[in-house]
Amino acid sequence: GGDDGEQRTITVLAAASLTETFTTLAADFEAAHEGVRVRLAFDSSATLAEQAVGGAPADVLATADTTTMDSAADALAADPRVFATNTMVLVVPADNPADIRSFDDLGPGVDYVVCVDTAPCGKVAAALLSSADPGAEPASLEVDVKAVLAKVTSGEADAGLVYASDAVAAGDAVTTVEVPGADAQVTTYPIAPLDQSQDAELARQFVDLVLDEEGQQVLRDAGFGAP
Amino acid sequence: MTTARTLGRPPLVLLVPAALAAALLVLPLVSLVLDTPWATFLDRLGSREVGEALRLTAVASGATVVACVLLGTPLAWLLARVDFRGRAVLRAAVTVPLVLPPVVAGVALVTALGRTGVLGPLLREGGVSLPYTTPAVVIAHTFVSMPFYVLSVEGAMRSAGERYDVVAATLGASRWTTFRRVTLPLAMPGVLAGAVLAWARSLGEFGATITFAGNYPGTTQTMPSLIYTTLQADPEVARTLSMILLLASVAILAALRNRWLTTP
Amino acid sequence: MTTARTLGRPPLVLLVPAALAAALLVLPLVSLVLDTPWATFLDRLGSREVGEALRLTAVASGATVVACVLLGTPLAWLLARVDFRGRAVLRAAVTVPLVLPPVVAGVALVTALGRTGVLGPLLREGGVSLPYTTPAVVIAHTFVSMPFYVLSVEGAMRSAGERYDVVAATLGASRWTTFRRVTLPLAMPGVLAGAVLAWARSLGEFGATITFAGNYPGTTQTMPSLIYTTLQADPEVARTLSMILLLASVAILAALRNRWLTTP
Amino acid sequence: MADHAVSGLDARVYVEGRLDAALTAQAGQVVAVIGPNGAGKTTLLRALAGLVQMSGSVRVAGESWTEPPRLVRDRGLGYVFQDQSLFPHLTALDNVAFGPRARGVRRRDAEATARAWLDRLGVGDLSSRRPGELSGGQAQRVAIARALATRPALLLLDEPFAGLDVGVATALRLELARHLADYPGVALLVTHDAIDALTLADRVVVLDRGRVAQEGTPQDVAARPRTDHVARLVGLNVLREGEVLRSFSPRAVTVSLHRPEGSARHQWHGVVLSAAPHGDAVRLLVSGEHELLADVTPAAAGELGLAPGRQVWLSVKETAVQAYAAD
Amino acid sequence: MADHAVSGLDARVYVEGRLDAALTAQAGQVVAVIGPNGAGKTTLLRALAGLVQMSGSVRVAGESWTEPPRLVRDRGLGYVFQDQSLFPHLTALDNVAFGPRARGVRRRDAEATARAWLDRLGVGDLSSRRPGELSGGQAQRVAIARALATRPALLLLDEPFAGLDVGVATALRLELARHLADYPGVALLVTHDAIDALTLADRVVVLDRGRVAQEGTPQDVAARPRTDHVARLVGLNVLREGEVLRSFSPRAVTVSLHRPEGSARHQWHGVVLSAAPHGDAVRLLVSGEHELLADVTPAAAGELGLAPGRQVWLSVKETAVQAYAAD
Ligand SMILES: Nc1ncnc2c1ncn2[C@@H]1O[C@H](COP(=O)(O)OP(=O)(O)OP(=O)(O)O)[C@@H](O)[C@H]1O
Ligand SMILES: Nc1ncnc2c1ncn2[C@@H]1O[C@H](COP(=O)(O)OP(=O)(O)OP(=O)(O)O)[C@@H](O)[C@H]1O
Ligand SMILES: [Mg+2]
Ligand SMILES: [Mg+2]
Repeated sequence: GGDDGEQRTITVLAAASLTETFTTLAADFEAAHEGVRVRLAFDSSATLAEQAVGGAPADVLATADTTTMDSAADALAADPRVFATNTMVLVVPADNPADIRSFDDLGPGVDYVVCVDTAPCGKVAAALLSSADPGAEPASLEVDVKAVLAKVTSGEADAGLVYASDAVAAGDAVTTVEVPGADAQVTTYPIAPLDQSQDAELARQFVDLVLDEEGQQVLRDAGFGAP
Repeated sequence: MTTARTLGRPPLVLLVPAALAAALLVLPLVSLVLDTPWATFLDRLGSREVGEALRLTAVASGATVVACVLLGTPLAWLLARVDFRGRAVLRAAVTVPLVLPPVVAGVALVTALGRTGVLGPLLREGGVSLPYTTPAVVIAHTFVSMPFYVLSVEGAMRSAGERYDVVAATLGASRWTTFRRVTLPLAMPGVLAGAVLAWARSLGEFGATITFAGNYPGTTQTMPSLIYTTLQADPEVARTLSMILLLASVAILAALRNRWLTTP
Repeated sequence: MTTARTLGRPPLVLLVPAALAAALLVLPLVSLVLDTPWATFLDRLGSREVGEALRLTAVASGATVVACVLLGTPLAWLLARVDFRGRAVLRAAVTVPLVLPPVVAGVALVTALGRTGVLGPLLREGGVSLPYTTPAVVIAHTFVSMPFYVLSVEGAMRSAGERYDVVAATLGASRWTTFRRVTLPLAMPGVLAGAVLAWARSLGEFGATITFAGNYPGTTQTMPSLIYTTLQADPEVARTLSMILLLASVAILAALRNRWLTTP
Repeated sequence: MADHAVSGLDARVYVEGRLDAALTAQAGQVVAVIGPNGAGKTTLLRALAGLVQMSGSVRVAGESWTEPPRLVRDRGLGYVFQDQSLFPHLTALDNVAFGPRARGVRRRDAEATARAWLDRLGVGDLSSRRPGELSGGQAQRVAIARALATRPALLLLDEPFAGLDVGVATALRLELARHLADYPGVALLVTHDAIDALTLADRVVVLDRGRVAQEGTPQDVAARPRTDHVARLVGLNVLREGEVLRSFSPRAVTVSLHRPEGSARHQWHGVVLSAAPHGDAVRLLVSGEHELLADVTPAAAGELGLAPGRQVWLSVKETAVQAYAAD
Repeated sequence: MADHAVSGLDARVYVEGRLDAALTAQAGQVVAVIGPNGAGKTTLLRALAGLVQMSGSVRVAGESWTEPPRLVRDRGLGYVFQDQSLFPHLTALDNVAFGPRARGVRRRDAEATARAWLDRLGVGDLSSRRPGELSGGQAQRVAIARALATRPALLLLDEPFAGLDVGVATALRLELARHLADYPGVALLVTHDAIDALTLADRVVVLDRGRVAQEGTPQDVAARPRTDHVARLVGLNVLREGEVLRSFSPRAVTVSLHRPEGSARHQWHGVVLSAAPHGDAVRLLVSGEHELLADVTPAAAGELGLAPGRQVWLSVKETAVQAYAAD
């Protein structure tokens, strides 16, 4: 930790889907701790986990699935704790060119996109698609869920499978359609302080902020489910 | 013609930085090779996913080089030889895609040629839908690779100079004949270097491709896209895949450079 | 020297493909410009995050160009002028980073220079930790940009030929003097083109950087990294940021090309 | 002037700072262009070919090449460049065949034409060599073949015999003379050699500092040179006295070690700069008030010790001196 | 041979398919190298300079340049290239100053030297021009200045007077003669001009098809030429009869329209190829069994109608013919 009066900084590595919520939380944290700056680095969970193991100068790691968090186990200062969950929904552009009202409307002639199955969101999507087969292959396997959302909001795709939180973040740009069986495929978001932290106390405080009521409210507002 | 011996040995002041540069470029490659799980190499190579991605990569990069040569050579000639208003602007515009991060290049392509893009309605009326197709991959690759080609060829045409073009004109040659028989042959080293640059850039491209054309095995998933997506799940496998791409391209490069690019 | 008029008008067979090429390159840029939310442009430009990223981008790309020129020029000379065993291999090796998808390039750098990499222990003993620092950004940029520079300069040195090197030797010049006063000035168009290529490649780079150096505001987050990150959260903002990067680079390019690259 | 030039060349060429010359020639004429280095000879040729920014007018065979500007490729030129400018990437054969092929002749025919021209110039056996593999004189011959192979309407020869060995140069002069004799167009021949000007040309144009200093038949120019350069070229001594020029042959000059008696007007004191064989005589270059040439017999040269550095007196009889207006 | 060459040049040069020649010269000597186009003159110079792959040996001033190979830059050369090869990116001044500066002379001094040389060659006012902005002859003068400015140990001049106007060429011959007179090294001068060989050289080497065809003093070579090329160069008629060569001056030839009486041995029938003024005479080139030169007075030329195409008989008196072994 830094001396009094000096600027203290903690760095938080967070999954890309946490961009809005963690930006808000970081601002809250800075407001509550004078002289503290929170640096946020967003990327895919796998990349962040690898950076954490590689010794990246960071204090907290928050990923979008438990598998990647487990892969960073060596770098963790404490056991990871789940702070949010997410489920998949189908989104269509606001003008809904393919006229999709339910999941069953997916089919031949509809360009829909999902995550590639090497990405965490892709595993969930693959499971959903195998249980509720729409009868047509996706047009593209996007690298992450934000790419899926971008394809839908830009009108390049007729529909896409994204997290509920992403649908909320997109606001009026998309219309949400329920996916049958989504409740059975819940994604969990774990968070943990890192070994290499230079300011373990602050790191712990940030984790606490995410887990306590204030943090949970922000996450709920963004469409995440409770742990 | 001249024996190196009689011109003297290369001086240290050049050798030392050259060695440093070579080390910087070669060392990461060597450690990548050392780090590759070679045991699984052949398995991966034989997998259908990899086969499809390799095929698509070859097709896309080949088509890109062809497109660059056919379209980029005349553009380079125009920039090097013809004096017209707006030449400076066009020249800067040609260089810009170099500067765009690939993903942004993809976004730019989407806004221009995507379904809701500027030309989207026009294309739709013509019954053409580009996104999620192999032609879209080639367009994305050409967009990011062409500037390298054009810059290289324009430079070569400039340094070859107009001197022999003028001689050809005195012999009655039209500009097209002059281009074919004089300008182009004299700029050949630059054309070849440019083709290699464009080809290499195309081989490594995925950012613009994924954004504009998508990522689906067999139609739009090239090796780099496959590697990128695999990297998220299994870095080991991704390394093996990288090694496959790398070896394939080194083999081709070595063959090319020794055959065509060595003649002075 | 020669008026274009007396050589004749450019033929259609060249003008048409050139126009096509120009359209392919320019159209996406124009639609990107049209699609930019200009209202928020100035706000973004003034934000601290953007300021830091712009500064870092300028520093990194500037340092990269310097590194390419200092290290890459001797390497290009070696490849163009000196006959040594392994030249073909070295030449292929220099071209390989061109082919690597940027992320894989980052992985290669990690395996070589990372904490657990091949040179990691050596660097640690020297008290140096590269990853996640600004020097790491420069190294990543240099790694991906240098091949463009070397290829371009080597090509120029080859096409300038050894003729005047030989003349310099008859006048008593050492190889170093010859390099400085003859070889380099005659290859200058290629050196400038190479520097522009390297600079542009560095400006757009983020794949290798993020993997090797991370993506931290102020130390390793360049404009492309910021754009990439923002794209995940807010594509509109990302477009504005792209436009900032684009305009900055176009301004610099236009200034450079008109000052130095136009002289034939 | 404009009248008789309708079927030939009528040019008024102005190139900023380098040339300001008018030139007319009738069809079938060979015009020798002579003058010192930097006089503007090459500039004149390049301007006529359309390779240099010029103002003024050029009319060839009654048609204007300047209003509107005619494309270089449509001018029907044959140009032997001073530096040859052979295409470095083409063989000798392809260099020569380039012109015919560019004008639409089929490959096979163009190559036959090229081969014939290379043979005629004695370099047929080198037809598959690139310019880099030719000697200087061989390259010069290929350049001449290339210019002639297109049957041009205006032939521009910039020192075509430079670097050729004496045998080839003689043969080529003959060849060219034969070719030019029934050549319907205008030929311009830049040369530093009096023989070329005297044997090949119908007219001689003398350029000096970018202007036409003299113009006329070869005999006229040789007999009454107006510039030092021409006097040197044809081996005469020329002295300018106000508006009058006086010329006399080196053979008419008497050399003695002491001041000769007689009229003071035609005697000069000087020092021998050089002595070289010239035909059967020894030619002295003597520098004093003027630089003068004097021919003496080898016997006299030995007797008087006429080596460089020697002080001598020169004199010439009035009857041997030709006087004409300088205008 | 090796002995007397210790302080000069002793070379045995073999270049695959192009040259096989031995050459010796003493320090201070000027050697003229003559021969037809493609004979190997340039190749010889390039081999001595170390610019062409050769085998054999080169010793200069007692030191071997071939065992071990000496670097080009350490050979102390002054080379005027046949194509000038001026650095295109440097001004005339910088071109000439390049040599001194490369040898460690300070910039200011090197430039002063360069300026002096440019002035001496009459192109001082062009010192800030690039080669592309010079006329052919001006560039040639800069190239000569560049070669001389380094005070070389071996001077290689490849047709240094080609393309120079007659005034400059004369002045330059004088300048060079003066310079070479107290020049301690060996100078090789390639030329197609008899005057250069005769006035500047101490020895003449005649190359033909890559071999030394003749060697000797200029006077000797001029008087007893062994090749057609040299005969042409010095303006003699040479006939080979088995092992014996016979030479005679064109002035000794009598021209008539009908078969002259007398010995059949020295009379030939032929047709006039060309007639050109030569000094006070008219020189005819007559082609028959041999190609022969004949000088006639202008009066006789007019009287006999000696224009090209005319059939004539040539004869020469035995007393005017010099016979020598062809060996
Ligand atoms: N590109 C140029 N820019 C400026 N001046 C030039 C250029 N080219 C030639 N000159 C000058 O123009 C003048 C005429 O040049 P030109 O080449 O016509 O001479 P020339 O009569 O052909 O001489 P030479 O007998 O040496 O070939 C010279 O003084 C020369 O220095
Ligand atoms: N690079 C080369 N490759 C093969 N042959 C060559 C090459 N350069 C020259 N030659 C040949 O070698 C022979 C000798 O050439 P060189 O240049 O020495 O002649 P030269 O005596 O200088 O003639 P010139 O008077 O025409 O300059 C010529 O027949 C020429 O064609
Ligand atoms: Mg000239
Ligand atoms: Mg030669």
